Parts: sequence; C-alpha cells; structure tokens
Amino acid sequence: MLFETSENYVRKLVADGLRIDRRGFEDFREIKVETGVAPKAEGSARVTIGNTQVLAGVKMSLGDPYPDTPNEGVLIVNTELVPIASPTFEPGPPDENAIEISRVVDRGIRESKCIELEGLGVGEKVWIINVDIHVLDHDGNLIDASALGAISALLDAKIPKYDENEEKILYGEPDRPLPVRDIPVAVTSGKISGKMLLDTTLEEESALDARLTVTTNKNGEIVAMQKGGSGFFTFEEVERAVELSVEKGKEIRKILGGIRD
Amino acid sequence: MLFETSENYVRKLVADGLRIDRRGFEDFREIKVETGVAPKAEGSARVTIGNTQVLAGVKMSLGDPYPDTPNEGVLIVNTELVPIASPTFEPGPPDENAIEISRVVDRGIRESKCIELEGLGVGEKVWIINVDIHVLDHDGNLIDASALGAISALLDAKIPKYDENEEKILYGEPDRPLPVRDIPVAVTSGKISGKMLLDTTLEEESALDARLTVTTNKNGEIVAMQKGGSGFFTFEEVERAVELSVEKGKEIRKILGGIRD
Amino acid sequence: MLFETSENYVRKLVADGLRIDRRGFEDFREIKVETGVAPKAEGSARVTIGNTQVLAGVKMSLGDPYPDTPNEGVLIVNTELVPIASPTFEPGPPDENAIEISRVVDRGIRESKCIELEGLGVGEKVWIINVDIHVLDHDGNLIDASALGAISALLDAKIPKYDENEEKILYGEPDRPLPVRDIPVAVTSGKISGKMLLDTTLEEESALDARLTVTTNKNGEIVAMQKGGSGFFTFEEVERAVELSVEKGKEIRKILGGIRD
Amino acid sequence: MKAGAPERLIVDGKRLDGRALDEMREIEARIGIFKRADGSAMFRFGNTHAVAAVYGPRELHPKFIRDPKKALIRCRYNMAPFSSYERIRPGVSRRSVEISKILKEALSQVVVLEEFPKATIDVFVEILQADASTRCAALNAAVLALADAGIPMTDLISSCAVGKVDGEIVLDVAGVEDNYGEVDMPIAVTPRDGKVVLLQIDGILTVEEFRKALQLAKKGCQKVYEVQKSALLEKYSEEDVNAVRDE
Amino acid sequence: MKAGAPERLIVDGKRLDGRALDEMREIEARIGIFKRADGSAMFRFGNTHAVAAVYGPRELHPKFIRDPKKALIRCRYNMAPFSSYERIRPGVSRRSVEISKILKEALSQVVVLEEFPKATIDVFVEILQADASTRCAALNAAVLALADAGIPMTDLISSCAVGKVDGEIVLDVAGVEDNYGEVDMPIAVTPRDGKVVLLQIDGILTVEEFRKALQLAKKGCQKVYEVQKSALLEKYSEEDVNAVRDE
Amino acid sequence: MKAGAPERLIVDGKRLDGRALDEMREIEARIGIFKRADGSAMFRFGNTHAVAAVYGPRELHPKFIRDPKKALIRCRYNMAPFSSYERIRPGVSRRSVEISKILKEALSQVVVLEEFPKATIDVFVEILQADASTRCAALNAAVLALADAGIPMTDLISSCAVGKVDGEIVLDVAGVEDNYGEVDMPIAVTPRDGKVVLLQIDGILTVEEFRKALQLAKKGCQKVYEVQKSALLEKYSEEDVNAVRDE
Repeated sequence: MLFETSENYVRKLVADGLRIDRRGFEDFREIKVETGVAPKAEGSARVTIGNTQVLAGVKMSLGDPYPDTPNEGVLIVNTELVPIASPTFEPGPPDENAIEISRVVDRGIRESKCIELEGLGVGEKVWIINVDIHVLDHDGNLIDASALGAISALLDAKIPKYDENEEKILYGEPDRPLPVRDIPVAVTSGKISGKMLLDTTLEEESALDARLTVTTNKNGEIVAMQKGGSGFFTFEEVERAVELSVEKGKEIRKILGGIRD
Repeated sequence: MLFETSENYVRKLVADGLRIDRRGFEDFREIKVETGVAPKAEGSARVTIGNTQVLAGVKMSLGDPYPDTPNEGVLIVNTELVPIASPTFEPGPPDENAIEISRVVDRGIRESKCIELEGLGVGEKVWIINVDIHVLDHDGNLIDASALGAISALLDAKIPKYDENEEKILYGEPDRPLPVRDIPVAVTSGKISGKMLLDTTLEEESALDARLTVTTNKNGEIVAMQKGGSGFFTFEEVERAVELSVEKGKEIRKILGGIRD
Repeated sequence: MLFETSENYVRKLVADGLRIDRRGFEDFREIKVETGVAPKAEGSARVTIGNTQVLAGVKMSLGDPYPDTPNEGVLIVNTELVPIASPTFEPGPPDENAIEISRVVDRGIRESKCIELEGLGVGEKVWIINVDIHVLDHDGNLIDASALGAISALLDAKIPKYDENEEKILYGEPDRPLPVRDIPVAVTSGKISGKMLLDTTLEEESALDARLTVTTNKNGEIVAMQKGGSGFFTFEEVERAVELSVEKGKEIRKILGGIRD
Repeated sequence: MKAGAPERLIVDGKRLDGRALDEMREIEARIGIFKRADGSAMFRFGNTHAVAAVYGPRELHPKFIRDPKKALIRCRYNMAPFSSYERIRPGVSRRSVEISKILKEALSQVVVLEEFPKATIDVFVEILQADASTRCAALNAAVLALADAGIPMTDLISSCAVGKVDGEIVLDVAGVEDNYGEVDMPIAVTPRDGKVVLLQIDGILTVEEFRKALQLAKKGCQKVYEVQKSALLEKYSEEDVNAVRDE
Repeated sequence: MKAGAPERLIVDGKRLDGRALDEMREIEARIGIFKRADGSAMFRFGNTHAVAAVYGPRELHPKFIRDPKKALIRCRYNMAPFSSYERIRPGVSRRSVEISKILKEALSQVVVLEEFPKATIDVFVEILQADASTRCAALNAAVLALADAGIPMTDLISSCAVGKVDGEIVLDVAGVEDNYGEVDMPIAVTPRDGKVVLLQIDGILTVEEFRKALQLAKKGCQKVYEVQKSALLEKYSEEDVNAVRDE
Repeated sequence: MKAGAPERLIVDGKRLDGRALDEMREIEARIGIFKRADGSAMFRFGNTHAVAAVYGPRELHPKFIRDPKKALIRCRYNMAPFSSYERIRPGVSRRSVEISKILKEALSQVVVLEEFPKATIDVFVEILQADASTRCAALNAAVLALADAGIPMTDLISSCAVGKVDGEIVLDVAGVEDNYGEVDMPIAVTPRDGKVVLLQIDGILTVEEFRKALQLAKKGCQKVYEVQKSALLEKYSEEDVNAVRDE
C-alpha cells in the first residue's frame, strides 16, 4: 500500500517534470570511487552513487583457456545481491536480476575489448579473471554502479607473480598491472511516465516502466546495449538514450582517470 | 472433479470392453517416425504415437571410459519432460517419472547390446553417446514413444570425424554410421479395470492401475522389463504381456526398417 | 503441547537434582561399541549409548593431496542424519545440525593428530579417508556418539592393498592397519535449569539451554571444544566441563582398548 | 581473431550463404502444433527452429506471489540438448535465465494482463535447432502461441536480429557469420505501434552504424510480421478466432 | 566381457559360494530394532543388509499435495556410503530415485490407504551392506516395519531375485555372480494372493527361460515369507499385535 | 609442519608483526553504515573487516515455522569472494553454515526475543577482508547492528580470539600466526554479565594453558567492548537511542 502510493507519487512528480530529490532528469547523484579497498584482492573498488554502494573485487588464478582461444585469459563476472543490501534480496544463488547485471557488465567489458586478454597465457594455462560484484546498499541504478565498480577494480588490478618452479601463485606480490586499454561506461536511461531519467533511485524504480542501458567506450562508440523492464521505448527514445550515454560516459570516465596514475 | 469423472468413465468403458477412441485393447495408435530432424545432432528422430510427440537426439563427444571397460563407448540416456508437453510437467531437474523413463529406455538399449560399444575407443578416450529424449506433447504411453525415439535416433546416428592433430571433433562431418546391431522395442501393457491394454492415452492413464513394460530384441527375446504403478499383475497377466510385446515388437521393428537404408 | 510439558517436566526434575532415568548428573548410559559391522568398509563401528545408535564407516580411496601438504593423507568427515533416526530428520543434504556434528568430530580427530597422515602418500596421490557417520536411532547425545563411532571405525580400519601395475585398489584385501596414535574422546556437558549434565537423552535435550563439547586426548589435554545452543556458560562452568571431559574421556577410552588387540 | 575464421564473410556484396546484405533466411511459422497446450506455435529462421506452448491463464501458486490486479507472465526459454554442435547440458544456465527474463518482459508489454488478476500465463519455448537469433525465433513463436491460446493482446511482437559482418550492417546473421561476425543486435517491435520491446547489442557500433542497423531491423521485423500474419490467417479460415484481437 | 571375470560361475552344478542353483543365501529378519521410529525392521540376505523405519500415519505438508480420500506413501531408499567397495556419495542418484519409486508403488498395493485420508506414511530404508538384491531386502524390511508400526495391510510382500548365470537360471544372485552374471530379475509378490507387485529384468532371457525364472522366483518369495512370518511371530509372543491383519 | 612456515613466530617476546603477546590489532567500529538496512555496523580487527545489517523484526514465512512465543533470529555469515587470497566461491560452505549457526545462538542469548512473537530478526554479515578472527568480528559487528536497529537486548556481546603460537598463549592471532600457529580459540562474552556465549578450540592445550587462555580472552573482550561502546556513544550524541537498553 505504502509502496504503491510511493509509486504513484513518483509517476505524478515525473509527469510534472520533477524528481523527489530535485535533480534534473539527466543528472547523476554524486559518484565516488575508491580503489584498493580489499588488499587480498588483485584489484578492488568501492563505488557509491548517492546511497547505492557496490564493492567489486578482482581475483586471479590460473586455469584452462577456452579451446578456440588457447592463449587468452578468461573473464568471469559474477554479481551477488547479498541480503545485506535490501529487504527484498534473499540468500541463495543469483536470481534473474543478479544474473542480468552480471551479463550486462560482462558484455560491456568483453565487447569493448578493454582487457588485453591475448597476453595472459602462462604455459598451458591462462589467467582466469574473476570480477565479483558485491552489492552492499541498494538505492537504485545497480547496473551503472556495478559496471563502474567492475571497471574500477580492473583498473586497480595487478597480476600477481607466479613461481614457475613451485607452480605457485605468489598472492600479495604484484608483478605488473593488468593490461586495460579502454574504459567502458554503462549509462542507464529509465522511463517513467513517458519521460527519460538517468540514475534512478530505488524509489523511482518502483515506478519504472522500462530501462535501456547503453555502454560506450572511450571513442564514444556503443559496445553493448540492454533493454529491460516490461515497458517499451520508441525508436526516438532509443536514439536519445544513446546520445545521453555517450555524453555522460565521457564525464564518468574522467572520474576514473586517476586510478592508473 | 472433471478429472475423476474422466477416470471413472474410462474404467467403466474398459470394463465393458471398449476404449474411448474405439481402438481394440491390443491396438496401437498410428506410429510415425521421422529421422534427421535436428541437423546439428549426430542422430535424431521425431516419433509420434497418436498425439504423443517425442523428439530424441544423439550427441557424441569424447570422454573417459568406465575403468572396467577401457575400450568401450559410454551410453547415457536422459529424459526431459519439458513443461511444454503437459500442464503437470514442471521446469526443473528430472523427477521420478522422467528418471524412470530414462532408466527403462537405457536398460533396453544397454541389455540388448544393440550398440557395438566395443569399437568406440579413440586413443585413451572413448565416444560418449548422449541420447536425449525431449517429450514435446504428452498424450500417454511415453515409455514406448521414448524408447522408439531413442533407438530411431541411434539408427540415424553417424559418428563424426575426429581430427587427431588438432584433437578436435569435426561436428557436421560424419565419418561412419554408429554401429547398431539390434533394435530393442519396448511395449507397455497397461491394466485398467482388470483388463490389459496397449498404448494407453493420457486420459486412459488417469485410470491406470499398473503397467508392465517388456522390451524385446529382434530374436523375440526379453531384454528388459519394468513394472510400474501401485496396482499388481497376476503371473498369467505377466506372461500375456510378454507375448504381446514379442508380437507387437515385430510389427514396430518393421517401421524402423527404412532408417538405415 | 506434549513436547512442552515434557520440557517443563525435565526442567523441574533437574532443578530438584533428578533425571528421568534416575541417573546421576555425571553418569553416562551404557556404552557399547562393536567393530567390523560393514565388511565392505575399510573400518566400521556401531556405537550405542542407551537407545542412541550410530554407525560409522571408513572408506579409503586415492586422490589429490592439499597443495601445502603433498605427502599427507586427507581426512573427510561427513554426517548423515538419515530420516530413519528421528521424525524431525528430513531427507536432503546435511542441515546445520549434521554439519556441526561433522565439523566437531572432524576437529577432534584432526587436532589430536591421532591419524598419522604423513605416511599416507602413494606416488603423486594420497589416501583420502572418508569417515561417514550414519545416525540410525536418535535418543540424544549425538555428538559424543558420533565422535566415538568415528574413532572406533578408524581404529578398526585397514588400508587396502594397491596394485601399482593395474593402478587399482584391491578392496577387500587389507594391507596394514591405518596408523592411529591417539584416541580423542568427546564429552558433552549439557546445561539444564542451571545444572550441568552428561550424556543427555533426547527428552532432556528438549530442555537444554546450552552444551559444551570438550574433546581430550590420551594425555588429558584439550584438543577441541565447541559451545552450542542459545544459552550460556559461566567461566566456572566451562572449567568444570573441562574437568568432566578429562575424567570421562579416560573411562571411555578404556572401552576402545580392545579394538586394536 | 578466433582460430578457423574464413578470410572474408562478404564477397562481391554477397554473404557466404549467398544472401544479400538485407536478406533474411527462409522463414516459417505455424500455430496449433501441440495438442496438450492451451496454445502452441513454431517459428523458424533457416536452421533456427523454436517451438512455443502457452498454458493459462491458470491459478498461481504460492498465493503470496499473486498480483491482485493483473496476471503474471512466466517464461522459460530452453535449448534442447541436441540443438547445437556442443551438447547443451539440461537445466538452466545464466544465458537461459537472462533470455527468459527479457522474453517475459517483452511479452508483458502486449498481453492484456489486467484481464486475469491473480493468474499466471506460462510461456514455454524450446529451441530445437539453433543457428543464431534463437531468442528472436523464441519470441516470434511465443507471441503466436499466445494468440493461439486466445490470450487478448494489444499487438503482436515481431523480432529479428541485425549484425555487423566484415564491417557491413547485415540482416539476420546466421551460420559462420554468427561465429566470426563483429556485432549481434537482436530487436523486437510491436508491428503496428512500432514500440521497441526488446533490444540488445553485443559488439562495437558507431552511433551512425547503430542508426543504420535500427532502420534495417525495422524492415526485418516487418517481414517477420507478414509471415506471422499468414500463420494466423491460415488458422482463421478453419475456426473462429475472434479472441485474437490484433488481427 | 568385463575384465577380471572368473572362467566359470557354476562348476559341477554348484555355484562359486557352494550353493545349489535354487538355494538362497542365509536369511535373517527382525522387527522393532529402533526406538524412535513408529515401526522398524531389518532384513538380510547374506551380506545384503537393509534396515527400515516407518513414521506415520502423520500429517502431510504442504496441504495441497494431500489426498482427501487416502494416505500417501512416501519412500526413500538410500545406501550408506560405506555399504559398498566404491564409496556411495551421499544424496539421491537416478538409481535411488527409481528404486524408491518402485518400492513405494509396491507398498501402496498392500497398505489400506483409505484408513488414513490426507495423511502420509513415510517409509525409510537404509542399505547398510550391499551384495546384490538390495531392493528386495529393502522391500522385505519395509513391509515388516509397516507391520511393526501397526499399519493395516491386506497382505505382506515377499521379494527376492532370480538371475541367469553361466546360462542357468539361479535363485538369489550374489557376490561375483552379480558382477558377471547375465540377467538380474528382482520380483516381489504378495505371499497369500500371489500378486506381482514388483518386477524388473536386466539382461536377455528367452520367453521359455523367463517362465522358468518366474517359477523359481515364486519358490524364493515363499522362503522369504516364512522368515518374515517368524520374525512377526516372535514379536507376537511379546505383545498384542492385532493391528497386523495378515497374521 | 606445513611448507613455508617461518622458523619462529615469537622473537624476543614480540610477535612477527611487532605486537606484544597480549596486544590486539587496531580495532575500529562504526554503526549506521548502510541506508537500506534497519540497522547496520562495521567492525575491524586490523585487516579483518566485517559489516553487518539487521532487517526486522519482520514477518516470518512460511507460517508453520513461526514461534508463537518469541522471535526467531536468522543469521547468515558470508565471505566476499575477494576477501581472501584464494577466491571464496559464492554460496554456502560447511564452514559458513557452522559459523552462522554459532553466531545465531550467541545473539539469541542477548536479544529480548519475547518482545516479538512470531517474528524473525534477520542478521546478515559479510566479511569484506579476512585475516583471522572473522567470526569474532562478525559477532561484534552484528550486535552493534542490532543495537542500531533498536532491537532490545539485555547486554552486548564482545568477542575476540586467543591462540597458542610458538608455545605461548597470545591475544588476537593474525596473519602468519593464523597459518602456522598451534591453537585458535575464539570466544564471546556478554561484557556486563560475563556469560560465555561462544567458545571454540582448535588445537592442543593443556588444562593449565586453557585457564591462562581464558583469562587473556577476558581482557581482550573487555578491550573490544570499549570500542563498541564508543561507537554507540558516537551515535548517541546524534539521535535518540533509548531503545538500546544496555547503555
């Protein structure tokens, strides 16, 4: 009941051109990125977008390559919507929402070819790069926050030394930075009452009809896209979402500029 | 309510010597077998018995043999009662009904020794033969239809070429037919109102007390048997079911004669 | 209702210094240990403590060592609270109670270093020692009974012969006894109505506030400890539980003296 | 570059299977293919073959997940184990969970859910043969099965994929193009209203290329719609299908 | 032919363990072996050792699976991890699911289910030692546990296996025969009515051999029945067991 | 002896990280760190970092597991995959199930469960960095999160670990000591009443050593309590926290 009232309130407000927190439709909340927060990880980052808080960690190990790319590293993205973050998150294996986040983030990284996977072989083995996204506090826009956490942790990541005689990874002893050559940024446009909004809060998402996540690279090209929600977009709205993503992607990419310095 | 009425109606009819679709107690519905329906499978078949429709596919890969038969191929039968086929089938891992079908079909193939598993080694590996039974439309007699689908798909199957230098299976490039030397056929006798019926429909199965599946080979020998259901058979009924299976098995085996031509 | 009455009755009785079966607070029920009860196991034992009945079996196979102990055998303890033993046990994977028993028993064996794991390498492989605890009848004090079953089965265990040419374990042909150099014994003190009781029955456990399991070795040293239950112990009670365990451990160890004769 | 890739995928303006850049594979659609289901249909793009069945509207269990105002659509996309050269292990994968979710969301846009409060409408799709665009074929079959089940809808859904191959934007990627192409972009629209109800991209497109791809996709979806309409009209002549509002 | 098989399994009309072709292993049965269960029993064929416990009739959850007219029997067949030379991994396998199903179906034939509408009767069987015919031992123990629990039954069930070894039909296959024999045929009958409530065959039998096997199985089941009856009578002398109708 | 162990872990009465035998690592505690949760807190021993969130009291489903007289505490202890050098696979392990159970039992001692019949209070703990004593840090964070949620409690809980390293009893085992030490003994007490609500030992202690360890643990828990109290007082000055009875 309370929930629905909130939903209707959001709809009405947006129809009137307003947002609860008085932001403009195309404004993000404050974005903060802190790296190196998990010292036993090869790379890690805490991203906050307003009250939304996501931790991402990169762990590397040696394993088998895919048969058709025998010398390339393997990227695996996993998202855990741990129950700490929301009363609606249940313990257990990732549900369809967590899986969708993982796959959208994965595609942004993979399709942008931002990681140079080609040089990541070690003998017959290759580096397996696990990117784990751990959502700690859910106040909306989890896809953008998760994607940002993932690329931040990758930018922070150092490949550990490997002792070939002992056949042992020397965790805690970084060898060289993980080769990252692009910075994909996901920007999600939400649709409420026929309007397009960026960076929706959880409250706004109760009234969300549809969302379109557009991930762009540093050249301003599209590298991945994902429509979600049971609503629709017109062709014009799709093109507008692309423009917004290109534009906001540039701004957000600047925030990450410092990680590799 | 409706269901139970149907059940009682079937019972009464059968007690009077009749079937809903006016067939004789020992008549099958029309059986159709079409092979090659899944071109990316090594072998495949669509079997329809009346409105019951089953798809079976054979996929082959290389894997480890059982320790006590190091040069023999490995047969694995799996049945999926996909929810497309019936309002009572649920998504999820195979339940006891699906498992029973798999195991009865498996035993018919395995015990009849119809596949020459002995020649299926490739170096230290052997061919793993996955027979997947996919039930698409359920109108009764799933065991007979599944068994028929499995042996039809095996008769249709060609072993793919193997590139020893690249250690790669060349799917889509058949090398030779899978060696099949017998054709086991399962015929299930259902018991309703104390009478024995062949090829029961779904509606009839609502009134089924017990069933006895007898699988025979081309010599008219028994190769496998399975009693199911909470009812019973007398010793005389068991012997009658065997006679029926031998007889009907011969007729059904003729239908498959053309697959290997 | 009945259950709660029983719980209150137990509490009142204990508060008055009495137990339902008239035992003293520090008395065990009769303990019986029979070994060799599962001839296909490398070692086995049936332990009864009053009406509580536990079967433990040791199965050995060859597998990979832990990376940091390449020449040591591997111990794995698993407990199945099979539904045969109690109306409250459900089929399915071990629940938190079964897992706790496994881990407490495991720690007693592991930390006492009672098995000489060091000599259990076979080429690149090592012996994997599976200790399976199968609870058949639950009348309380499962931890002590399970621990006793596990060490009894280990004392009974013989390493099977291994045919190096055939790379095959010759089950049923014992080579030598499993090297066991200590006998850890777990003794659990239960707390009811502020009193400490040993060897609680199932009925008493309905009124149990907390329990403290202390496992000791033949030198009378503590090798493992586990507090359970939502109640508490005072520091004095903890020390008393230790004394009781040392004392009772000696008595129980005598019962096992004959297994290796 | 993956091993085994052909040198070129487009030669003299033609694709390796002989199609023009804006040419689809052969399309086939049929409805009413199963007896047990309340509605059923098949849809085929060349060697990509999907069958769909609809059960419902029916009671939803457990009660606490019911929506008092409208029906819930549940959707399961599944690949038959023998649909692909590498056997597909039975059971859900992350890929199938994601596709099931986006199909469900697309279908929810056109079904008049308010007509069946508290109920569920279950849509099951099996991919019997897979040669790219399986999610598009699944959606095309699913919407026909819904129509066959007499479920009221505001519009159909027509879906196809465009892609980028050898630097060119092409319609209905298939076969070797699927393995070595640069971009895959499945899309679904409501043919009468032109609403985009499914859209995904894998791979790098400039904004300009994306616009071009969108236009080509519109054409492809229109082609799919024609075939879907024919399949429905075929059934029309046989029986009363006034429950299918969109025809 | 599997590696390691002995040359002959029958020498001079005797089996390798010294038994005649129609001779069973030693049989043992006892009831009331556990305290917690409502009924319990053990049954042993030589080194095949099954224990069974019955809980119920008791309330069935969740409610929607209850049968308003009769009780449901649930059955779990399980092998102890250490019952076999190769450790049995805990948890269900396809084999254990199938055996649990056929045991449940056999027991449903003799229990008077109509006396306990909406309830469940849970039958749990553990195989503590396995040397062939474990499903037969399981069923023999289960039916005794049901009797021990005072569950009304129309008859007992007695089960054994026959097989074909070195070309001969033999009773109660065991040990090396189980590994290298040609046919295994477990069967279960109601001893008074002669109803066949479980029947399976693995391996090739001519129709003539099958008839011979059936006759031998009848004899075996009768032998099992005598032992079951003794176990029940032993309990008889101790307490009132009038709930056990079949004695 | 495991490979790679340093020759000595204590040199001249100092541990390898420079601490005295009875010295803890740096401790940090904060409450109210998350927005969504009803209560939240973090607790850190050096590089061991736990965060906890509390949801509830809230309705418990399904109904038949409710306790009509009091609330149920449910607890989940989980390690983030990147909290350790070896990646922790997501999902429950036997270790995490056991720790969740003993944390739940410890918390049940101090929460006034009778105030919320039929309800559940859910306590979730994530270990973000792991360097020994994660269960102690988890419990210290959890009890603060409960206080932050305004759940009535009879006392706090303060937890730390003692151990035996190079033959000496030391406080707050960490780093290399955790890998090569002889004994680990986590303990938790209610700081005002001195009740032991969690206690485990791994490794060999004489009775005498155990007594010494208990005394050292008491001191450690008192130190933890001071930090917990400060964290609560910091919040005090900001808002009305009279629901937290133990201050």
